[in-house]
Amino acid sequence: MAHSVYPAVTHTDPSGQTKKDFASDVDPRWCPGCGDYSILAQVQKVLPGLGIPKENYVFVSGIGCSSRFPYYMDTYGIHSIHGRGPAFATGIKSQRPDLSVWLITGDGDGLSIGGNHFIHLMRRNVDVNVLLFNNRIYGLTKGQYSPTSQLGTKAKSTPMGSIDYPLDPIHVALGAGATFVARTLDTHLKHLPEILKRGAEHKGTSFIEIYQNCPIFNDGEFVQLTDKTRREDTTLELEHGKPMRFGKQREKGIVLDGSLNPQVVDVAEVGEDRLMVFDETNEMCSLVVSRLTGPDVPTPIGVMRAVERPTYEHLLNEQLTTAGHAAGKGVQDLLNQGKWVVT
Amino acid sequence: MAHSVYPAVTHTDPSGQTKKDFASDVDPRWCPGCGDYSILAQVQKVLPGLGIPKENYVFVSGIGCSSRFPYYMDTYGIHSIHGRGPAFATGIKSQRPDLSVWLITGDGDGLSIGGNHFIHLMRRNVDVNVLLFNNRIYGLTKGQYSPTSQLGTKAKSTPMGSIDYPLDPIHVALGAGATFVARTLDTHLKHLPEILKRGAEHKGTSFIEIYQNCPIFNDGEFVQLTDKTRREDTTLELEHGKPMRFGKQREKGIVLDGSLNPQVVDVAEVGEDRLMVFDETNEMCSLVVSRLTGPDVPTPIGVMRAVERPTYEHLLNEQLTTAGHAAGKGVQDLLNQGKWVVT
Amino acid sequence: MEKGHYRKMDKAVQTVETVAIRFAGDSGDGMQLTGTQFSDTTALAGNDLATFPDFPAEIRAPAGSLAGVSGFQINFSSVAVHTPGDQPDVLVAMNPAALRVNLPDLRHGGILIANSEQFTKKNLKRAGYEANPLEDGTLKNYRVFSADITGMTLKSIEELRLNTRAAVRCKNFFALGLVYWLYNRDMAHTEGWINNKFKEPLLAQANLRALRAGYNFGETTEMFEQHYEVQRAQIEPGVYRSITGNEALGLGFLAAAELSGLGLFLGSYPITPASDILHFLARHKGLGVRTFQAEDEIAAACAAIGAAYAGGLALTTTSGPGLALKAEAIGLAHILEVPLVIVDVQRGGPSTGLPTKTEQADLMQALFGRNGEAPVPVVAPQSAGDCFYTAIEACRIAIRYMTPVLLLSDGYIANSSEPWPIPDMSKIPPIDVQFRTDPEGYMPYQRDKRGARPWAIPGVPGLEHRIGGLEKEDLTGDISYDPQNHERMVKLRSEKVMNVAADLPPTEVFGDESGTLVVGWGSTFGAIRAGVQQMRARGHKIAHVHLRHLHPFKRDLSDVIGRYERVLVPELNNGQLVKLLRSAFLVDAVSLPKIEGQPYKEREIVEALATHLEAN
Amino acid sequence: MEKGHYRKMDKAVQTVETVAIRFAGDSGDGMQLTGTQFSDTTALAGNDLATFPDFPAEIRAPAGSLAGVSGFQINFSSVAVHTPGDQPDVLVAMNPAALRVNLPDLRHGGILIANSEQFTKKNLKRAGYEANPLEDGTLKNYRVFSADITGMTLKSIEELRLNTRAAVRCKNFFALGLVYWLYNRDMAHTEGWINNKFKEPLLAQANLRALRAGYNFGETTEMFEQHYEVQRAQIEPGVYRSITGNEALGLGFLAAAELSGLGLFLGSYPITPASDILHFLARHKGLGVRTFQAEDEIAAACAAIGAAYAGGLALTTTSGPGLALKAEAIGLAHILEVPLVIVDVQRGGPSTGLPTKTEQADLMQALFGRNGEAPVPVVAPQSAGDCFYTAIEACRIAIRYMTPVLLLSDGYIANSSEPWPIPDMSKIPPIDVQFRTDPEGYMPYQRDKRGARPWAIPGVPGLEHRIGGLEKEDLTGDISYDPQNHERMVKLRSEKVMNVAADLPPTEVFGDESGTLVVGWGSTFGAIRAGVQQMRARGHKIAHVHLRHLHPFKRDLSDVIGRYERVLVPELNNGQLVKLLRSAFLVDAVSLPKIEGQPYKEREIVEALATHLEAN
Ligand SMILES: Cc1ncc(C[n+]2csc(CCOP(=O)(O)OP(=O)(O)O)c2C)c(N)n1
Ligand SMILES: Cc1ncc(C[n+]2csc(CCOP(=O)(O)OP(=O)(O)O)c2C)c(N)n1
Ligand code: SF4
Ligand code: SF4
Ligand SMILES: [Mg+2]
Ligand SMILES: [Mg+2]
Repeated sequence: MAHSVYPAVTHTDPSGQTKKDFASDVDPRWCPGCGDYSILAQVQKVLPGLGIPKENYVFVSGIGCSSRFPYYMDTYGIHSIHGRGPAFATGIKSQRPDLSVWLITGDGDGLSIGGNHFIHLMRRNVDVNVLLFNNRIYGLTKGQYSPTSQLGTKAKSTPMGSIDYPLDPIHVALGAGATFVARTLDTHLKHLPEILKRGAEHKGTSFIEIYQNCPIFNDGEFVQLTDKTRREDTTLELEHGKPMRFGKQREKGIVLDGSLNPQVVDVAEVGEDRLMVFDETNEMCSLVVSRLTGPDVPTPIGVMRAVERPTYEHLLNEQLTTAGHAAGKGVQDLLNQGKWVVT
Repeated sequence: MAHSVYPAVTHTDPSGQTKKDFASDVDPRWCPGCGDYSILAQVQKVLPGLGIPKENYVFVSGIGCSSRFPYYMDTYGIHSIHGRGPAFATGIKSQRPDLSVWLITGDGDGLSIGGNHFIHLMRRNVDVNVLLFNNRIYGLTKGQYSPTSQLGTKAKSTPMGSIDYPLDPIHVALGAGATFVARTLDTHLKHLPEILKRGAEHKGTSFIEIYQNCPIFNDGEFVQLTDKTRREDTTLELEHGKPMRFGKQREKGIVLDGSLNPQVVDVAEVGEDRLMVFDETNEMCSLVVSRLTGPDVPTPIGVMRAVERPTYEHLLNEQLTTAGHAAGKGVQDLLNQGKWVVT
Repeated sequence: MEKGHYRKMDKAVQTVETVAIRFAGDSGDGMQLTGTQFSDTTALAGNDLATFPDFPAEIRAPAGSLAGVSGFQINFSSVAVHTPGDQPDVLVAMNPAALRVNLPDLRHGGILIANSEQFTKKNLKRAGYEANPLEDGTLKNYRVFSADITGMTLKSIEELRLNTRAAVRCKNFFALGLVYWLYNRDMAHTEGWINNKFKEPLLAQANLRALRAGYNFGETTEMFEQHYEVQRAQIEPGVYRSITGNEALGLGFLAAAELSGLGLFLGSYPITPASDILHFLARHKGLGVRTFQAEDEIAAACAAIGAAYAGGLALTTTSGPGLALKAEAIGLAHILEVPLVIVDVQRGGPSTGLPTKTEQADLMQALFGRNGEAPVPVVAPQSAGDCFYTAIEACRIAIRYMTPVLLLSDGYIANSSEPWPIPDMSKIPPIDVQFRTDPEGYMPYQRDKRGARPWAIPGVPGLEHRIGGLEKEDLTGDISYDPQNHERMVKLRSEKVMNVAADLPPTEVFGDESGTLVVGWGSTFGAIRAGVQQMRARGHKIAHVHLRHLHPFKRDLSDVIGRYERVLVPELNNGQLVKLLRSAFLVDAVSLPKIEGQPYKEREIVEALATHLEAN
Repeated sequence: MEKGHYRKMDKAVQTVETVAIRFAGDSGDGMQLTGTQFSDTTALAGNDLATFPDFPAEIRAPAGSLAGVSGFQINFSSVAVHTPGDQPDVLVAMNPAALRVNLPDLRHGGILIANSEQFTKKNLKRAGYEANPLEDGTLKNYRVFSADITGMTLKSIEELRLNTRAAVRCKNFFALGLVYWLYNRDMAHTEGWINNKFKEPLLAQANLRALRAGYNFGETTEMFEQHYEVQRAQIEPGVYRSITGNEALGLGFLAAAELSGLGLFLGSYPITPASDILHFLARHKGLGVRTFQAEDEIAAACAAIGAAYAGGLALTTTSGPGLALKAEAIGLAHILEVPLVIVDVQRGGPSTGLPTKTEQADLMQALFGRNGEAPVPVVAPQSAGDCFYTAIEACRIAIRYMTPVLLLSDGYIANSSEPWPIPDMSKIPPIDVQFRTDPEGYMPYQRDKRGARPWAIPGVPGLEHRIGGLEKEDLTGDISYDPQNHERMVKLRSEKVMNVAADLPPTEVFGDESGTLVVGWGSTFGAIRAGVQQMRARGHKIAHVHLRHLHPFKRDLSDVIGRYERVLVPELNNGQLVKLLRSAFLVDAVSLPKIEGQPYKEREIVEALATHLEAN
């Protein structure tokens, strides 16, 4: 069964790729100041360095402001339908494991209409890099609350405040058995590209939540985390194998109390030894860290979980190979099964 | 806006209700030996005692063997479409908070096609009692693997074994922020009704996973847990506020090791004091317990999480009341807004 | 706050009958607001009018780009007005892109007011101009009034010391003031609105000053030698308001709830151009409305069905792609036989298509987009104000016949507005609701003479019953695989839907009793009616029938159509109603399609009719 | 293992032309297996034949209940056979419920073989019999052979000491053996099959013994005085196999993959009666097939579109409710213009309907069930074997025209089987695939003379491009809101689909050149053809055209239809194709609907035609 029709191509040399190669000639159409611009720039910066020929990238998205992303990348791409991006990505990667598939989604696209495809992508561990632009609002449809909007959010469809408790995308991803889970910030120009790179290198579904500011409908939602003067006190940069410290002088740390609840402590007081050591391969550790939220604790950013598990397309390919060895010569053999001759 | 058309009814007295009142005159159509029979019997046994007049129960289901359940209950009911049960239940309960709404679903109905509605029901905390009959297979469509089927399951659509890593319904529910999460067994005639009762009493979405045997397409999937001779060694009955012990003589216990991983220990050896104490209101505790799986540890059954949070329909009602006070007299006032007179 | 401080007019005033003005600028320029203010004032002045807001794509385009142009057109007159007007007489272009996009529509000899400040090299390039059209003679066929609107605005509010960004934003009010002067309008309404809207007194001040500065500029500048006046129209005396289609739908459903005594439940998922109905109803929880923003369209429809089963007046609103997703749920509602209204505010398709543009291409989907035999009544409003009555009628049918009903609106009537005589709720017949309460002899699928089954809601003792999507035994509703029963049930359900026609008044025919019949539906009403009037004026024998009921058709429609020699069917699609008419009546009806994401213009209707009528 | 140990025949043998036998019993009784064995043996014996398995509802009903009855009918003959037969000549009823459900169909004077052991009080009651029909004279119009099949089975395998449950399960082979004797069949095929199937030698032994005991019982009992023989049919010499529609579809898609050199991708979600295609293809990963059981139908379709974009031969299979869910994705595939085949194995609707029964009620959904103008080619196979060729043709069209194609099968052809001449792969023309590789002048939406755009797949340097669901600029594929462009694109896409008709051969007409034309589509082929033959034999001027192409129609169809005075359209729905014909050709075509979840019988067709032809 040689599939001989596929074009035999000579791949471009990825070592010479630059950021410019990844910018399409379409002008981005986001509002001035939208966090999406910054994410786009970082992706365009990181991609050339991954050693993958440009023609092997495919960007898939659903519908939303964020989902316009593929148009601005000079790669292959599909701007699909609302919420179904994970399914398109699964089809592409299953059929063509040689491609580097990226999925761009929003908090509405990925967790409202698309929530089911999202969890099934994760559990299957298809090797797709998922960037969820979480602005906690519906941008494209002009300002309704989303599944990640905080309780009480006053938006167009909730003039009296939202009454649905929000989903945390990280909790959902961990609940679905994701093998790579991370969080970063649209304007953290050091952190964002690092995490993108880690995600790209991970074999399996890499889920990256990016807190993204929507200056038009939900301005300042993450300002306490992104504001450079406060950032070090309000966020906790996770480092695998390291005790969990944060603060301008890294003076604060996290310990677990008797009820397994994380507490902020003064490192000088308790000593670094007592701090919780972060282990991205330990599920309990990931779960505990993922629940760090609230005014009194820092918001964790960075890779929250990274473990290896065979990817969906790998297992599929294996089955094709195994079955191929056992199979007959072709369709005619199959047709002939159970035949009889009339003379 | 008096909604005067609604029938003014005199409710039946729930104190006299019996199991028989809840059995419809339709003969159940499940295969001989199906675990669904046992669950049906227990539900019919528990309901009369909940103090709710029979006419106030509504059973909603999707499609699947399990989803035929409502036909066998002499209550109100909708056998709806595949996977969408949570949405019907949400509509009913939002419109009529006075009703006791029960959702019957399967592992395919609830977590394959219906996974998204499932997580959104949980996060909204609509006061619905969800019973997920998990037989780890598609029964009604005659034996395809389901999202909870173990890796490598050979079923009709996976003759070479399934390659999708399964979802754990409990993990998904916790990831969605469920306020009540429990697990029980189809034929555990003491445990099952207790858990049903707890679930019914909980205000908010009560999620109960029931391991259910499908003797036709997946026989014996849970036999190590349900078999009376082994049950006490293979399952761990959770008790709020109690140290976690199990075994025929309750001789074994659970401790957390330094990496937060639960370990089985000999209670006599380590002493009961060192055992992990189960707290259903502590999220970390619920998460840790939910990850107890594998051949070396017992499978937890019982209530894994139970916390209070205002229900969706309660908050909705509050908004209606608040707005009602501020509102005008009726639609005519609204129509008149911005009016001018032409003479 | 001070009012009315603008200069006395002393220039000549010329009276004109009908004027169409288009305000056009960048998405950020506030053109929708400007247009709405002008409309309201015009309505108060007693003109008949129609408006058409034309949004850019959902997402914000770069400032100054062609894609970012937002327009608002108003057509006002001292005689009756049917459409927002074909070719504007006045174009206000706040930047080069707005000029480029809209100039082709401006009538030759029309007035162009341009904000010269925006005609910079950069902006010209963005709009694709090589040279400045204000200077290179391109505009010789128009009356061009080019002025530094930005500069004059800033000047007028200098003393308030606003930051520049805020100050520049006042320029739309300058432009509005200028146009008010041009059409001799009283500004009191807008002044009142500004005072109300801007809580910050400084901002209110600034906008008021800009408004008046614009007005005064008109009065003093030498550019304009005269201004114009449109006399009051002969409008039926009464109480009016301005209304858009989406508002009218929202109000219609609130009215239906009040008329029926039921609690309104809306399950919806945001989608352009339907979202505003959700926004509107969410603001009226005080009237007992429960709005539920679902996780997707499927859940929205299913929740509504749940609410209907539980005794609510259940509604789900969406646009084309969302309707596709609700197909399975609507099929269930059909076989369950529960009352449910589904609103589809149609937009340009297929797929995501042209989300902010209008189209009528979901008709076949509405009729046939479900598995199996699952007919439902389909109705369509013909104007913004008509949405109110159509909403009530849809609810009435749903309840009376225990059936889902599809209401097809579209992006054009959803957003366009018109002066609308406010209905008197006490004159609208109540919607009769009969919940079953008697357990004696109760059978869930026993039908009344119309074919409707009883509505028995949870909570009533003795009526406990189960319903579902499997075929049901006649009367009892038990599951049945019996072949004859299935055929009977399919036919009973279908006949019940056909019975809706029994309640309907005869078809209204406008125009001649023979000759050519133009059949339309939905939002094309105004353009077709005006076009047919023009053709009659030219001496053609021609008539217009506009269908509000797409399924079932009115019973006399066959006879009506039979009276004409020729049937022409203008639609904003590739020919859908025409298929239904051909199939139902074996008439060689001819399609006049327009598939541009834009409403039909009167002129286009006239031209399309003329090709057929004047060629032979 | 021993073979052929059954007694020599010495009773009289009577030759008959055509026989229909129905095996009926409880779901657990193995009737499908029994029927399939009889069919295979009959095919090997050289008869023409057709079969029809009639499953109970998906879920297992209580043993002995009416709902649990499972049937399998085979019609075999020494002349050509078109359908599984109207009225069985022989009914094998393994229990009272099977008798009650199937007796109404048994021809008067037909043979009834009943397992008397099952006619207990309890079972009779479950089946709704007050008295034992074997004894109370009810069956006087039939030739009743009542025997204790269970008891004789147990007796025959006594010495093997199986547990009772396993032993009782052999009784279907006893019945099969008896029927083999009755029709003088060679049992070698079934014996071979048993030896192969039962890995456990004891079970194989038991079933073999039961089979032979049944045969011997026929030979020895006094009940039967004679047995029958159906001569070989005049079958075209060649290599044959037995095939069901679902198998043929699976094989057809495998063949299309081989003929095109593409890798096959199937995205599917289980649903009756389509699941077997997924099961079949999942077993052939060795041929490079990637099957993906998605989380739902939407994901299944979307994954297939992704695979198509990536260069796979993409397929998604479902049944009615699943097609409704795929609507939005199909609309996207239409506007993207990617090749995709969607299979809908129709079942009884609406909603969940009658999931195991057959119907043709998704035709309108297939044509129109999407938002906006989104036409796609629609094809339908006319028999089990024809599914193979239709699958290949659907793939060919999808690739040649870069379009989604809808293939409408149904529950009847999906499961029924027929002897089928095995195609020679080397004689089927290859499917030409041209992937774009040259970046020079590449434009994603530039069309070839057929209107198809180039297929440019990821991985090829220089062809990087983005596609999506928003309206596209002609040629470039960039997003465009331009009104004229939208109209052009809608028309280009629609014309491209219409162009499919250019490749099609002329319509085949069976029968007379004028008079009455019967137009059908899909699985009703056999019944209609037979019915029309009978009407011709009665002297009517009548012809039959069976449509494989539902959209676009063949170009000569208008002329063909124009030649006839009367057009009749039998369909398993409430009249769908008839609407399309009326609309397209303004012909007063009359619908002959059957909506019972059952295929048309020859007799019913004849009766329906007769009402129209013999009344006038
Ligand atoms: C089937 C369907 N339903 C609804 C919509 C309308 N819609 C487009 S984007 C969107 C939500 C966007 O929110 P999010 O995913 O958070 O993206 P953002 O715009 O915030 O980046 C919605 C509801 C649609 N296009 N298709
Ligand atoms: C839209 C739709 N897709 C598919 C089906 C077919 N279907 C019915 S039930 C089912 C899965 C049942 O599995 P599960 O939910 O685990 O229930 P069980 O039968 O095992 O109790 C499927 C795929 C359907 N009825 N509707
Ligand atoms: S609406 Fe918000 S998210 Fe969308 S482009 Fe504008 S700023 Fe960005
Ligand atoms: S198939 Fe399995 S789950 Fe379904 S009724 Fe039978 S035993 Fe129960
Ligand atoms: Mg968002
Ligand atoms: Mg299951």
